[in-house]
Amino acid sequence: MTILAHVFTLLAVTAGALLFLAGTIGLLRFPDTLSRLHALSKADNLGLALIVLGLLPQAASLTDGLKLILIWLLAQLSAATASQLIAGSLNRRKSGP
Amino acid sequence: MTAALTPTTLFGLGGAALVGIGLFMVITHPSLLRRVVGFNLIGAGIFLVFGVIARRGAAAGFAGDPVPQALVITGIVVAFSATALAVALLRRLFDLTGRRDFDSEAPSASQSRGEP
Amino acid sequence: MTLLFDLALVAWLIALAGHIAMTREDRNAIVAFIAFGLLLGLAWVRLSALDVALTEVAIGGGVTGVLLLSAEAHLRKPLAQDSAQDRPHDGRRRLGNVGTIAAALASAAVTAGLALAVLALPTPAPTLAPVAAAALDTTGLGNPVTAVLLAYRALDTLLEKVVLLLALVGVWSLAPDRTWGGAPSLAPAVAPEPLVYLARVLPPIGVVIAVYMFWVGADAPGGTFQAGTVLAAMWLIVMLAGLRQPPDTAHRVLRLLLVGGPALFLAVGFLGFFIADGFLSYPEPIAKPLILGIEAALTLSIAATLAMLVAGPAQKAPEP
Amino acid sequence: MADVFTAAALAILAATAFGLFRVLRSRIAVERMMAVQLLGTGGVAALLLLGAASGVAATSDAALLLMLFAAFSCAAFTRGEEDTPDEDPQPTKEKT
Repeated sequence: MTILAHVFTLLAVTAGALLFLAGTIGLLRFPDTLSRLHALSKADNLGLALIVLGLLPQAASLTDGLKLILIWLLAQLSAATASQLIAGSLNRRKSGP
Repeated sequence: MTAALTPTTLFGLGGAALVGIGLFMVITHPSLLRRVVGFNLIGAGIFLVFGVIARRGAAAGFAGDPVPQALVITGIVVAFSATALAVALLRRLFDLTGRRDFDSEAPSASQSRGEP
Repeated sequence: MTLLFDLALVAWLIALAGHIAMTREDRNAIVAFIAFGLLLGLAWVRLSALDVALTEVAIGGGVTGVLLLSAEAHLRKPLAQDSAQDRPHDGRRRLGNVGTIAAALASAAVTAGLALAVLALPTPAPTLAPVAAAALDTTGLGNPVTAVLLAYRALDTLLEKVVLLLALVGVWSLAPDRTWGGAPSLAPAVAPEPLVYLARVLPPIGVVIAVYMFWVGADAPGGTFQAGTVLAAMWLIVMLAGLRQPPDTAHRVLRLLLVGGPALFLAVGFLGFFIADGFLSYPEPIAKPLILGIEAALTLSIAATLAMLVAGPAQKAPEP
Repeated sequence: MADVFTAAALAILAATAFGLFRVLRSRIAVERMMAVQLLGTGGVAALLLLGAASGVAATSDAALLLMLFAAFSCAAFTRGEEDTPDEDPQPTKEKT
């Protein structure tokens, strides 16, 4: 059972790290602001989710696990707000004076 | 040279570099606000050196000497209050004279751009 | 592997500092500085100083950022007599080449001196950790840093609170006469919709985290400063979104809140003459509840002071 | 296991660093707002992995605060955002 948990952790953490790399490649390569924003907020948040998921079996106590989930929820809130703010600001700039 | 190059001293050397960069900013940068940022960089560097001293003093089951750590916490808060005061002075100076850098006596517009 | 990580972290910090120094626009430099503050938190974790990491992230990456960004936005306002000539910043204009080289040499010399000092630190390192550990039991606390701040070196902490208040007095006294005692203004004319949403959702979470930080601070990393800064940030976000207006600086409740923590600290300090060994010493059986009580009052005071420091001097005339 | 965690943290740190400098050097002012978001997610992931590698439970508290203040900084960016000019020496290159 522990071996299974370890394998799961390894897989999830590796996948998460790869997603961060993918997000950065998107950030470096995509042509315009909105797609770069897309790469950043989606890929990085999925990466973080996978890492949180991978670390959950390693959590020492229930509180630690809950804290991990709270961190992820905060990340969702933060990413959603920041993306909306950035995209809104971009929109106003394009259509504005 | 008694302390070898350990991962911990690495942060101390980094702190020393930060102090240099911050000092250079404070001396040469014309923008007053940027000088305040430079002052904060100096602070960050000094605190890192303190952190190295704290880490090296690990003993009695603690990962670091708590006394320098507490000093750094106090220092961060005091540096913040100094920054807030400096920024308030800067804003008042700008309101009264229009100056925001060390370049000129008259209201300079080194950073202002026309409204779109 | 950890060595490689540390190396990358330090290199990144220095590169970021270089970017802050060299970039043309102030706003760009400040954004980089916020990122720098958050990253510095990572460095403190690597130095096993979690209490400091929490403080640095909260103050260096959070509250200082709003302060500097607001100031930058204010300084960019066009002046009445503005002659809009576009001159980008150039670090070399004022001093000339010779001056810049001299400044660079002086800064390099300071860096070299500090680096040598770091390398020449004595081994074994002098430490007060055993002394701190030995007396920890008498305070009833488990976190040595909290013990240093609130018990062993309580005088430093008390004076630091006074410094915070003095800075606030300095900031407030910069208000012009007609707005003296009035309220600072923080919110933009129209707050963006997502920000208002964030300001409704984040504060409840933040307050829970602040209470958690405060409570856990007795035995684990955390404590007064961290909790106070989180509370200050939550208040600021509500004011920034325009959901609540900043209070008048002459408001009695606000002023009571500001001085309450330090005043209680000082009162307990003097009480020490009668119930313990002297100024700022606590009687052993009730040391922990006493420290927690002081911490609670201090947390609220710190939160109010930090938020008001960011809000700045009064900009509106006081309400009659 | 600890080494794998540290390696993953290093990879994320490197990826975040490249992304951050790309964003900070961007000529489009709005894009710089992404910097803190980027560092928030990347920094938190690296911190959680470091905490798991070293076994210090309180590291996740630092991650919690880092995320909270990354979210808070969103609010900071609305200050003066409206009239920030794009720094644009070569006008057509970046805008599509």
